[in-house]
Amino acid sequence: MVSSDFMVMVLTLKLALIVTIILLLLSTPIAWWLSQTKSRLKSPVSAIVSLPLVLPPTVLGFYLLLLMGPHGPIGQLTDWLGVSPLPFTFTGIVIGCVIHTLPFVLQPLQNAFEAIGHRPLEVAATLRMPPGVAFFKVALPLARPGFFSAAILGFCHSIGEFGVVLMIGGNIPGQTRVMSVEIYNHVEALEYGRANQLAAVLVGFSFVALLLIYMLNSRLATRKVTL
Amino acid sequence: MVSSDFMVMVLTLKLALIVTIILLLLSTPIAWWLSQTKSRLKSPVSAIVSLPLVLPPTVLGFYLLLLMGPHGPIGQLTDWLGVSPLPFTFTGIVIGCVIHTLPFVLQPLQNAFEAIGHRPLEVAATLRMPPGVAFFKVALPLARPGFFSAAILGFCHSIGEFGVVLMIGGNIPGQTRVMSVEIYNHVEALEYGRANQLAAVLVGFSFVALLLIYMLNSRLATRKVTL
Amino acid sequence: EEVKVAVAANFYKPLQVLVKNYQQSSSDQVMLSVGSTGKLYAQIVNGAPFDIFLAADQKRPRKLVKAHVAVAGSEFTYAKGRLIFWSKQPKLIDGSERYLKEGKFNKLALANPKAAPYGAAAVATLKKLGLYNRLKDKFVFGQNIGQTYSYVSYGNVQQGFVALSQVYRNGKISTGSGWIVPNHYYPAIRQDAVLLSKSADNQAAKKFLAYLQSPKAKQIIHSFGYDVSDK
Amino acid sequence: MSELTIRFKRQLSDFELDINEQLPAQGISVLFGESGCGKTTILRALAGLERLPESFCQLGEHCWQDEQRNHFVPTYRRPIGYVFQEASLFEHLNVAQNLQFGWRRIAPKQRKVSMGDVCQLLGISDKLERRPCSLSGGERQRVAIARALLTSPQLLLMDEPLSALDLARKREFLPYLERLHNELDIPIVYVSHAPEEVIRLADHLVLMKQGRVCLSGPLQQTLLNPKSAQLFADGASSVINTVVTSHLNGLTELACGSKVLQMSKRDIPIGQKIRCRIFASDVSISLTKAQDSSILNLLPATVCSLKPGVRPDEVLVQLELAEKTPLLALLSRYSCQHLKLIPNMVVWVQIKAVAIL
Amino acid sequence: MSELTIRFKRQLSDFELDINEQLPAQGISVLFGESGCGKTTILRALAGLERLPESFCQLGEHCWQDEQRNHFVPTYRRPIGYVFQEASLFEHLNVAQNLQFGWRRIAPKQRKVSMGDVCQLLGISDKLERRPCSLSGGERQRVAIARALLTSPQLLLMDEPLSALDLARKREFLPYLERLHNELDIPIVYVSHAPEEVIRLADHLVLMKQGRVCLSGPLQQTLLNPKSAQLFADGASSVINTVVTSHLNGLTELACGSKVLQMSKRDIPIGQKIRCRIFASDVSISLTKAQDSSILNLLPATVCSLKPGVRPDEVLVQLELAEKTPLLALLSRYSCQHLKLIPNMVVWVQIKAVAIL
Ligand SMILES: Nc1ncnc2c1ncn2[C@@H]1O[C@H](COP(=O)(O)OP(=O)(O)OP(=O)(O)O)[C@@H](O)[C@H]1O
Ligand SMILES: Nc1ncnc2c1ncn2[C@@H]1O[C@H](COP(=O)(O)OP(=O)(O)OP(=O)(O)O)[C@@H](O)[C@H]1O
Ligand code: MOO
Ligand SMILES: [Mg+2]
Ligand SMILES: [Mg+2]
Repeated sequence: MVSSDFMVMVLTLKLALIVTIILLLLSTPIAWWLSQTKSRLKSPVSAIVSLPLVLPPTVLGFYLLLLMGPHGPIGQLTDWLGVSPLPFTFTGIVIGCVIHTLPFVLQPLQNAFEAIGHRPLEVAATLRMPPGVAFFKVALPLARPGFFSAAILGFCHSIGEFGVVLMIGGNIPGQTRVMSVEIYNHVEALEYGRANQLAAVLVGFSFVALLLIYMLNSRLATRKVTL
Repeated sequence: MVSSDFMVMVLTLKLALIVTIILLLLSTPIAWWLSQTKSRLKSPVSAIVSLPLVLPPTVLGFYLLLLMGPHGPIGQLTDWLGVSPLPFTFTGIVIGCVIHTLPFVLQPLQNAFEAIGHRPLEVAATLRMPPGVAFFKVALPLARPGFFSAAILGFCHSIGEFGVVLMIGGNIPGQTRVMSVEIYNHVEALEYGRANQLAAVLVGFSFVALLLIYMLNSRLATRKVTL
Repeated sequence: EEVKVAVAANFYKPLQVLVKNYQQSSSDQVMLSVGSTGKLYAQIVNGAPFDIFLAADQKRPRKLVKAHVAVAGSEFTYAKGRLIFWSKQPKLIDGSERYLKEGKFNKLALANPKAAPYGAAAVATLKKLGLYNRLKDKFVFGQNIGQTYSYVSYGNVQQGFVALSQVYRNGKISTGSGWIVPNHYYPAIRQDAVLLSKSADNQAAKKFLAYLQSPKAKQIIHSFGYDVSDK
Repeated sequence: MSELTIRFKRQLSDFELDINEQLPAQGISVLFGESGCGKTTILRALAGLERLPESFCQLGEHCWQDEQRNHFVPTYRRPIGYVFQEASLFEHLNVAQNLQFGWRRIAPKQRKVSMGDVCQLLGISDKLERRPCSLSGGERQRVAIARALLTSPQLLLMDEPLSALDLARKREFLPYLERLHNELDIPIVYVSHAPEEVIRLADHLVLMKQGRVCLSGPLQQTLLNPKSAQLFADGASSVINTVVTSHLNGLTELACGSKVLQMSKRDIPIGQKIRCRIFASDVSISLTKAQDSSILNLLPATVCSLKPGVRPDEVLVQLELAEKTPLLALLSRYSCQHLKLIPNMVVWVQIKAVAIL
Repeated sequence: MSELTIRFKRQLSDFELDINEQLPAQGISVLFGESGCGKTTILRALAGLERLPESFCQLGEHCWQDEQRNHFVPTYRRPIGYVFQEASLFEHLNVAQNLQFGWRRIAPKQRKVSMGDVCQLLGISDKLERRPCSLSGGERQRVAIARALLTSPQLLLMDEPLSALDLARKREFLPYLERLHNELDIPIVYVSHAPEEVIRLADHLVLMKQGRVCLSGPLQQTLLNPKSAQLFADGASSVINTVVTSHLNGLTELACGSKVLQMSKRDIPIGQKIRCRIFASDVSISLTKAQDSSILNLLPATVCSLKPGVRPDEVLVQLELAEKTPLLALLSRYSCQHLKLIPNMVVWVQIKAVAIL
């Protein structure tokens, strides 16, 4: 493996980590709201947040490019704010990944929150805990399996994210060239040997990481039997 | 919209439906086993079934192509069986999609099964129900929210699937040219207008479909409060 | 009868026009599958059901012949690609390399040189001009030439190297402004077509290949800015 | 005296809940009624877990709900403790953490209940490290009670808290609950269907039927009402408040006005007030003072009235001991006729069993 | 007579469960013991929900578990009914579907219990369409009981099934349970901590403490053991089996051998066997036959022995009515000395209250 490969790997991990963290932070309130609300908006909002999925990633990337480009609304906003434009930056691919991966993180969280039911929160309220605090002390810990799934799905999906990153990232070494793009480059250049190598590293590393996480999780898991 | 667009849409829906159904059938026993087992294999198996995610779809598609191609083991198997080779057929993209989408269907199911706990199954056993039947009569209905999520994620992901389909499908009209590929074609042909149109149709249609499904689901959902 | 053609991204648009023209005199169905040269190559090696491969280079058709996947001797250069340094903005580039040399811009789009021959040509041009090291930090890569074009055409990158065929209609640059890079700045982009072995006896495919070499076809190809001279 | 005023209305599946009551904000008010009559619903409304329309709820000066003013204090702002009908422990926390959950949120100065005391009393001191899923049914319930007590509430709401507890534990716990309300003056609203608990604990009794209150008032008065005997299903009884006056010859003497009741010696300090329950069926009447009997308590009393009992051949005799202390006796019609009882007759009552509550 | 043999061993958090018992596979065996002593664990092991090591379990001819032979019949193959301590209804089914769940799996010919009867008895006939989440606590428990009964089990396991039921409902249900076991001959293993239920139901009583059996045997014998009084915590009592002989003058007469007990009239057909419980504290002793007393039951008896009661100043007198029917009386030491009671003395016992069980 070449040192540039190493850089690519670091960048990939950084991307996946940041995206996962942002997504967990972002999805948690949305999932919570969706799980608790009786508003009529629930179904439309659920449908909207699932939408990033149905657009093929390259197409999604293409539209994000339009939106964030100099003539797009986001582009004009960043321009007005004096910020450098988002496409072809690390920030840009983070945003793209976040949007595309959102449903995978949101759904398990929402399911987990819904599975808790109302009782534990009622109990917390009778113990003087304001809903805001109860959310952190009760809902979050009880939804742990959901967070676990959400994080795994989000992380893996970000590592494997390709279309969106390729489209709005522009394949710039050290900034937006992540492993998926690099492997693809090798394939296109008929460098199958290096592609294989890199893919093997990716799969091997991910397997070990996932294995450790799953083992840790099954340690933490509490028994569900009650007498 | 042109009549070829219509054909593409039908093919896309067919792909997504078939993949979703196969995945639900395939993931259910795996998810069930994972949720119930105390075997040491649990963590490794969990890690393996999450792996399809970390490979970028085109790369995954590339390797599937190698495997299923005339020189790959699966290709030789199909050859030996006298079956026509899988790549560049509808069956081929179904297989690719199934593999790539598996984790998104499996995880919500597994979470849902785990959330049920042992009690309902114990009750079923005391009511003379063999575990096999109890699985259908108790575990499945109680895991409904998980199935719902799994189906949504699986369906949407199949509709948006692009890299794998393009790689092992080969963009063949009427057989493997689904909407995501067709939009890509338009973009490559610099026909941005038609790409926009098709993307709008995809998003609009998906939104309506998702909205209906979510509304239906919230109707069915039972209240979780117990007195 | 049916002819299945795998075509490199840069030639997709011209080929669509060619097919229309071809079908005025033939009842054969011509089906197009577009992709980058590298991907199409991989698919063909693994049994893709194409009859004809229109690549963006010579390397890959030759490898196919060597591997007996393509019919030996069937390859020919259907077009020589030309490179343009282009911007969507009118009058930005004055038809010479001056603007490029000044380098007063943040980003420069080009196709991935490893995967796309047009990217390799762009790199060669910059090296020839001695600008490569100065500009290389400003590169933004499109995966193929189609993607590179979309970067520039939507203004995400103000200027870049694209295929002339993408911006050239009827003998002139149709929108924006650009500098058509002289042929000797980069190794020729010889785009070869080849008949695949499985379809060695497919008459319709052979007919279509013949059509591609006809004067009418050459005229259309030329109108997209390709060089069709026999050298 | 401050009061707990509640007005709740709600359409339930089979009937309408419609309550309009004033309960003393002192002592223990027991909601008693058959399964499904709406007790839990009231408790939930009181806690603010359910916001019923057109409702009103006020404790002392503090109005918690007034839908006319669209005023509603959310549960977590109400200084209540709630013991749910099904012990609802946090499964992700161990026992100690469950206990600390509410306790931590109370400023140390406002804590009236100590962690150590409560744990010992409820027998969970050695289970602090355990996870709820490894506790038995009764253990879970005890942890839930302790957890509610540890928030030092100003109003304690308990939904059949003792139904999973064994008798010994119950007997230990009830005095503690009484002390809690005697010493800390915490009013308690208590849901129960165990008459024993009601009699023992209730200062105020609310009898419910199908979503409505059919009898409500201080315990002693309520018990004299024949309706209550019917509802109780374990027979009429009277409650007498007494004071321990001496321990002599292995006997404990209780003064009830000028009259004295005796019972075998108990460990109760002299001077302590205790409440006795006397089942009507434990009271017998004779015309002359019996001799040579092991029955300790032979007191003169005056017959006030004779009413038919619940069963056709029984008579409920209302008597008056000295100082207008009411006493009920349940006799068979046969005995009644045999003794020729009529109002204002002076008789001897034999009280076989005095239950200390 | 066939038997239920159980040998269970399990290390629990605070002690070891170690049971080796033979219960009659007939009638009702009650497991009684304080919270956390291992009752639920035994029931679960019996049902096969938990597979304990080194264990053995056999009902009649059918061996369900024998770890030495590595033999284990899974729960769903054991013809049992189980009522869990916490009503565990299927939340995805309505009440009717919950009831049909097990019922459907029983061949119509083998059904011994009718859907209509059970629903009416448990007062859930009008709730069949409801979802479990809209039921009150007691209603849920009643559905769970009905569901277990409807599998027409050959062994019924009940874990504190009545603790959420009100007294009236309990009173209605207990006779049904008795009939069930009388008529259908279904043996029942019943976990309880309510002495009332124990006395009423138990044919065989198993007293447990800290994972071990400390007393086990037929109810009457077990009750005479002073240990049981202590465990019961609500005082010693004796149980007498009687037959209804007549209804006269508003009185019901019960024959107990040659002796007759009277009580105010009840609706029980003549000839029916009923079981009466007489608390030791409800029995008083006099040396002469009292006159003019409203106490109906005055019987001659012989003093057998005098033992100290639980409290220091009480004496537990064991008496014998005719035909060796044992009877306990609890007197204060003072009365005992006053009456100069000694063994073999013949006295008059006054029985104030006879509880029909
Ligand atoms: N999974 C477990 N791990 C360790 N100890 C346990 C576990 N389950 C139960 N115990 C302990 O075993 C003892 C017996 O529990 P069990 O549930 O059998 O009690 P029980 O007699 O049914 O009590 P209750 O009347 O309160 O329901 C309890 O002390 C309990 O804490
Ligand atoms: N969500 C609901 N929808 C409709 N009816 C309900 C709902 N919740 C409860 N009920 C009904 O309201 C009545 C009162 O319920 P509640 O829980 O207050 O009874 P309870 O007095 O606490 O009974 P228990 O002693 O059995 O716990 C019951 O008949 C119950 O079936
Ligand atoms: O047409 Mo290409 O293969 O993207 O340069
Ligand atoms: Mg209730
Ligand atoms: Mg238990």
